[in-house]
This record gives sequence, C-alpha cells and structure tokens, in this order.
Amino acid sequence: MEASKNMIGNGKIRSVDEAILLIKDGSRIMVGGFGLAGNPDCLIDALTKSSVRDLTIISNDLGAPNTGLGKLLTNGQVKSLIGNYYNWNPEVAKAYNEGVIDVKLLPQGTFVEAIRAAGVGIPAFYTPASVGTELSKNKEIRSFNGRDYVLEEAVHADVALIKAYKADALGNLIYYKTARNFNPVMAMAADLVIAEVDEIVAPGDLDPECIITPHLFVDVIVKGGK
Amino acid sequence: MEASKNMIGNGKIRSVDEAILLIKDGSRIMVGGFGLAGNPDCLIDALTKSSVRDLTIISNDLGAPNTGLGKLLTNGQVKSLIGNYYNWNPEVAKAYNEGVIDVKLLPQGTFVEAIRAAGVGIPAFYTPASVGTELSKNKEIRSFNGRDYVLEEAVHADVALIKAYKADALGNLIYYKTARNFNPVMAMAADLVIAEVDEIVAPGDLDPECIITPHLFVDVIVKGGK
Amino acid sequence: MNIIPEAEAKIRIAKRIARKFSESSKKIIINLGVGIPTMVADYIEGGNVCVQAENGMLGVGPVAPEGMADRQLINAGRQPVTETRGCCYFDSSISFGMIRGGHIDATVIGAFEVSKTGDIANWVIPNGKQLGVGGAMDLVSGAKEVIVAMTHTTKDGKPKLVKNCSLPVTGIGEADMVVTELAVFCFEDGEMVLKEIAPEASLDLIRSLTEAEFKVDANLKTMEV
Amino acid sequence: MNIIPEAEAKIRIAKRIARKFSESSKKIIINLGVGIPTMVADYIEGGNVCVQAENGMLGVGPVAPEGMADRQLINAGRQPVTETRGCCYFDSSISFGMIRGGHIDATVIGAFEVSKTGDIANWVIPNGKQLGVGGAMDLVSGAKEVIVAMTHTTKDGKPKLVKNCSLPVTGIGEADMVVTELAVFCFEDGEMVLKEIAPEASLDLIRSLTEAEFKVDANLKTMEV
Repeated sequence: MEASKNMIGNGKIRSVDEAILLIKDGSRIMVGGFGLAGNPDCLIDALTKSSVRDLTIISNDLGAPNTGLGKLLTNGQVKSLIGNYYNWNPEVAKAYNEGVIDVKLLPQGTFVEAIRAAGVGIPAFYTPASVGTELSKNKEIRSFNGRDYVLEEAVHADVALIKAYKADALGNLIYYKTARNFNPVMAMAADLVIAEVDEIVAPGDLDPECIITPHLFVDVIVKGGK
Repeated sequence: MEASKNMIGNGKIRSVDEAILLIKDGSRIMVGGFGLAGNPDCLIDALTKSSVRDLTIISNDLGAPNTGLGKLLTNGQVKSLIGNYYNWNPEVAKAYNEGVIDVKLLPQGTFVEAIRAAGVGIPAFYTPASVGTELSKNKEIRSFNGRDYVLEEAVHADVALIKAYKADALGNLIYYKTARNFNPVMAMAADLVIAEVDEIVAPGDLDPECIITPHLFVDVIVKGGK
Repeated sequence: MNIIPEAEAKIRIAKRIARKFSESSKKIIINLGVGIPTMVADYIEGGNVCVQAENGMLGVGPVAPEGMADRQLINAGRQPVTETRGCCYFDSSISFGMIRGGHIDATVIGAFEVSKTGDIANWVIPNGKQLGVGGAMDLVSGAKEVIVAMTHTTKDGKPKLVKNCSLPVTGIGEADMVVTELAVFCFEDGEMVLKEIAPEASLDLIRSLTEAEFKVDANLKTMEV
Repeated sequence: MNIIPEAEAKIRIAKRIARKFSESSKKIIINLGVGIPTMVADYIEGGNVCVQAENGMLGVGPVAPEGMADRQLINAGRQPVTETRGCCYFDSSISFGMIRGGHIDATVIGAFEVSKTGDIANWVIPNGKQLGVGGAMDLVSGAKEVIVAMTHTTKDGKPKLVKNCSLPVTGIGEADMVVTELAVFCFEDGEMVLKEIAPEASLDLIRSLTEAEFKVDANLKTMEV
C-alpha cells in the first residue's frame, strides 16, 4: 500500500482488493444499503470472492439467495446476522432453522438507533418499539412518564462497508437520494470504515454545508466500478 | 392570520409578532444559538418585549446581562433554566443564588443529546459524561461492558425558537456555518417550532440532498430583520 | 365468503383511506406500508398530503414510469419512485427519529390480525419460512395514528378482527382505525367501534365475519365506495 | 515562585503541545479548549492536524484577521475563525457524537487542578459567581487522549498537581498528559510519571512545586523550549 501514500489528501484511497485485505476472519461487519439501493457492490463482491469467514454481518437485509450479500451466506462465510428484514432472502430463515447461523432481529428503527448509539458513545437507550412483542422478550422494560420502553444496547462493528456518491480525498462524503439510508450511521459505528464511492474529488470541491459524513469517520476510500 | 393562508406553500409563514402570540405564560422554550452565533435575534427581541412570563428557557447559554436572551432574565420573565454555560452572563448565578430562578446544568453533549432524544422518541439514554462529578449526583449510574454511565432523560419543550439561513415555503431549512449548532436538534424536540430565517424561497429551490431540517419538523416560519 | 373479489376489495380499502387523507384541511405527513397501503397513494387528491418513506425520504412522488426507474431512488417497498417539489433525503436514524418521535401524522399498514383492543399482528407467520420485522414495530408505536388496511377475512373466510391475536403481535393496543372492504372501525377508549358499513353488507353479516366484539356507532354510516 | 513569567509560560506550554501534534505521522483530529489550549493552534506545523470545534465544525482555520470576522463562524471560545479546504459543518448532536464516540484523537483543556490519579477539576470554582460546565465533561470522557495545559502553580505559587482535587471534578482518572511550563507528565497505569523537565527547573524544584506523588521516567528528558 506504499504507492497510495503519495496520493492526494491523507492517503485514505485504496483499491477494492487492498481494502478487503484489511478484513479478518470472525469480524463483525456492517454493510450499508436497503434493498438494492446504497449497497457497496464492489466491496461486497470482493468480500464474497475472498476467503474471509465466520463473519457477523450487520445489515438491514441480506440481498437475495446467491446475490449481493446473500452470496456470503450461500458461500458459507457467515456465522451470524444482526439485522432487520430477511424476507427477501429465504435462505436466511432456512440456515437459521437448521442451526447453521445465528440471527438477531431488531425492529428497523431500533437497529439503526443502536448503530448510531455505538457511533456516538451511547451504550444503551430506551425505545417504545417492540414493547409487548416477542422481540423484547428477556430485555429490560422500564416505564417513563407512564409508558413502557425497552432497553436496547448499542451495536458496534469492527468494519463498516458503506456506499457514498462522492468523497473528497480527505474522506468527506455525500450521498445520492435514497442510497443514503444506513450508510452515514454505519460510518460512525465501526473501528474501520471503508467507503465505496462513484467519484473522488479534491478537498474543497464539496460544499461544507452539504457534507453528510465528515471525514474523521472514514478510514479508507475505494472507487467503485459503477 | 387569515392573510397568510393564501401565501405560497402551506401557510406556515407568519410575522414575528404573530409567532410570538403563540407563546403562553409558563411555557418551556428552547432557543437555538451558541454565544452570538445562530440566535433567532428577532424572535428573542420580540419575546423580551412581550408580557409572557414564568418561562423555562432551554438553551446553551443566556447571552449577557440585558442582552439577547439575558434580557428575559433582566426583565423577570424567567422561572427556570435548563442549559449548559452561563459564565457569559453573571446575572444567572446571582439570580440562582438568590433563589429567584431554578437552574439545571447539563454537560453540553448531554444537553444536546437529551434534546435530540426528545425529538426522536427516546425517553432516556446512558452517557459517560459527568460520571463521578457533582452533575451526576442523584442520577442512576449503571455499568455496561465494565464502564460506568449515567442515565439522562430526554428534554422536551413546548416551543422551540430556532434560527436558520433559508427556508422554503414548506418549511425545509438550511443553515449557515457555525450558526447551525443546536438549531436542527431543537427543531425536532418541541410541540411548536418557530424558525426565523434570512430568506424564504420556493419549494424545490433548496437542493433535496442538502436540506438539514425536513419541513415536517417546522410549524411556523418568520423572516428575520437582517 | 368473499363478497367482494380480492382485487376490488383492495382498491376499495385503498380508496377509503385515501379519501380520509384527501379531506384533511391541514398538511399531513403519512407513511405507507407495503401492499394495500402503497395503493393508497394512487387515490389521494389535493395537495395537503406528504408521503414519508422510512428508508429516508420525505415528499415521495408517484411510482416511476416505465423506463424512468432509478434503482437508488426507491420507497420502503423497494419500488422505484419519483421526487416531488420540496422533497428531501435523510439517513435512516433521522427517518426513524421522525417516526418514533411522533412527527408522522398517520401510518397505513397491512395486518394478519387486529384484536378487539387494537393489538396488531402483522410481522410474521411462525412457519419458519420468514425472518424479518421491518419498521412495523417502530411505526405502530410511533405514528400519531395507526390505520390498518386489510381484507375483512382471510382467503378461506376466517375473521381477521379477532378477540385476541393468535399470531405474534407487532404492538399492543396501537390500532386507531381499521378499514376493510366491508367496514370501517375506530378504536375509542380502548373499544372497537363500527363506524361505517359497506353497501353490500348488513350488520349481521359484519357480526358473522368479525370475531372481535365491537360497539356500533350511534351515527353508523354507509361506506362510500 | 513564578520562575517563568505567566505570558511566556503559556506560550511555552502551547508550543510544547503543538510540537507533539506537529510530529504526528498520521492525520489526527484535535479539539482545543479555551485559554492556553486555543493558543496551541498557532504553533502547529505540518498538514496532519485537523481541528474540531464542538459548536459544529471540522477543519477550523486560524482566527479571522481583523475586519474579516463573521459572527456566524466561530470556534467554541466564541472567536471568529476561518475555513480550511475540506472543512464541514454539522449540528451539536453530531459534534458531541464525534466527541463521546471516541472519534477525536486528542483534546487539550485547561484545568485548575489535576490529581495524582488523573482526576481533572476544570469547570467551576465554587464561589457562587459562575454557573456553567460547557463541553469539558464530554470531552474528558470521550476524547482518546486528554492533554491538560496549565501553569504549574497558581498565581500565588500553590501546586495545581495535587494529591486529590479540592475543587469539583470534571472527570475521574481522565488525564493522559499534563504539560506545564516546567514539566511534562504522562499517566501510565494510573500513575503520574515525569517525562520532561524544563531547562530552568531541577527535579527538586519540581518536587517542591508538585503536591501529587509522581514517578520519574528512566528516560527523563529536558523539555525543548
């Protein structure tokens, strides 16, 4: 990775393959995207071609069978999932029922708030969502001002793979329409944040008022295939 | 206020005086700004000229004696304060010591997170700030992963007076440099949100990717003096 | 048992809910779930209704016309949609902040069952084939008004308005209104009240197809279809 | 007792801390408190240091030149500042998210007292004249490294490095480094260790002006001034 050190900015720019080499077996990996919008496709593709395994994947969904993130499951690279909606990929329920993987379901709002919490140093918070349902079983219920809430703990990751529209060379990011979704939140919540972008511009080329993810959250920038 | 109903958008636009009439005695009022940046000056000025009293003011600071928000205290309109830094206005400590007003101090990060919490329906959260200090006395301390945290409850208001740079007629807001500070967060956390802006533009004139406060948070728009 | 064919029933339900929104005299923000709820948008009239999608958009426009779809501009049902003037984008934490924080005036959701006290079961049928919850639990607990859009009975004629939910619930006592092809119910002080009845239906028919006890509003109306 | 005049002492402290940052081989994000900490920015060299201000800015530039001040562009000490290329703005909740979430590499703060176990007292002298805490409690608990910049003694020569803080604390065991005009201390395994000593000072002098017990590093250096 010596070569990139002389690149513009602070040398956060890497190739997709270089970036994926930073991921180790057994990692907890957050992956941005909702349905097919805002997925870091190139990073996901490279991850499915790598030999990395025993992964915990923290994501909204898991694509479809043998497609996108779903490929990780098909390949047997997944140990467990933390997420929200796997109905688009029936292989998830099957693998879970067969005891092949562990799955922790969180309501979508709790899921993203728990990720934000990890990013901003909040270890736990109370939310009304899931009170009285199966998903709050064995969790602490507490009343504030006469209403019941469930205690949810922060969800942190070793690595976040996110998708943005443009980065400047410092790592400031902007997004594109509903491809934003979980990406800015996950960018705050992992030890190593790898952002796949369509375009890399010079510092100062993004409007300081419109930058969504400030560069201090981003460790590595890769240019996607598009 | 009939006249404004025929204005563009959904009729959120009011005069400063009309807006201030919506505020009642005894209200809990959030006010944006940090030092002299990002204060809703015209709204503050009108509030100090009104007869509204027994107010709880939720703000970072309280201006200076007889200046800005400080005028509310000089005028005797304040019942209590929830905030963070009153060193710039020695009248606050004096009034507190004399038992004229009640003051609840929160660390700045806790203060803003508690406001956000109210805005996003989180009744309480844990934070490491203030553990072991006077400010966490009589608050619940709890350990997560071996570290102590203090439980802080959401801070909600009846009214928020905020300052933005531009609004579109729907109420979408953008800000200007460090005048942003507490304003977007307070915009989420009050029953009635009044935004003072330098300019009102037509819907569609603000870039959808760069809108900081979506219009659903804003109830009333006033054009500031400037 | 199916008095109204399913496709027609769905349209009727969507239209009835759309009318409620179209009649609003003030600006309202709504969130639409997958299925019948999505169809509601097609029938809303007037300019006072603004649609939020929990994947991060306010001011969602109609579904994108053929050939104009942008894979990166979708609603929460993964349909390609369009922009409206004054729309904006935000991340999922802000989106659910809007929902949980009570900033959404109404959410329309589908359901498998609704109980007589307003419990809603809509996220899973425990047959091991599905694993997913979505934003439904956040929506039913956070939106100011929860409107359930569902056919009155299952395909084999079993009541969906039940004494107690037999399926895992999404929220307890969260339903405010239920619209079926045969009736409109509201929850008032924890009790289910029949407000409207379809022209084809008699009160006896509604009773026979509804397991949950309900009151009949003194001002019972015929549902406009 | 004041071996170094106060103004000169402050510059020396600021320069020493600035040198630490200037020597960083990787990009670092720092937050500077009011007083001596703010002066640190004036002496930082090289392009690896990026300043965050907790009122909502990353990439804070130098103080605005006379006549160029913008009241709406200030740092947390309310000084008008300038932009740097690639700077950005955000609201206070994100700003303190950066701080609390461990995304700030170092914070430099002033203090009234630091105890031998790294407790810091810097927010209030209980005389009833001040009521304010600022962001100090969030900063000392959240930043990866907490560097205290303070004169070695009070104006009347009393030690500020004490056995136990007599003033209300800002955080418990949070100090990582203390830089005075006479010495540099680091906290290692909960113990205060003297790392550098000013050219004018002897170890005896430091001991006489320091109430807190401290170890002397085997590799004790002379402070570059």
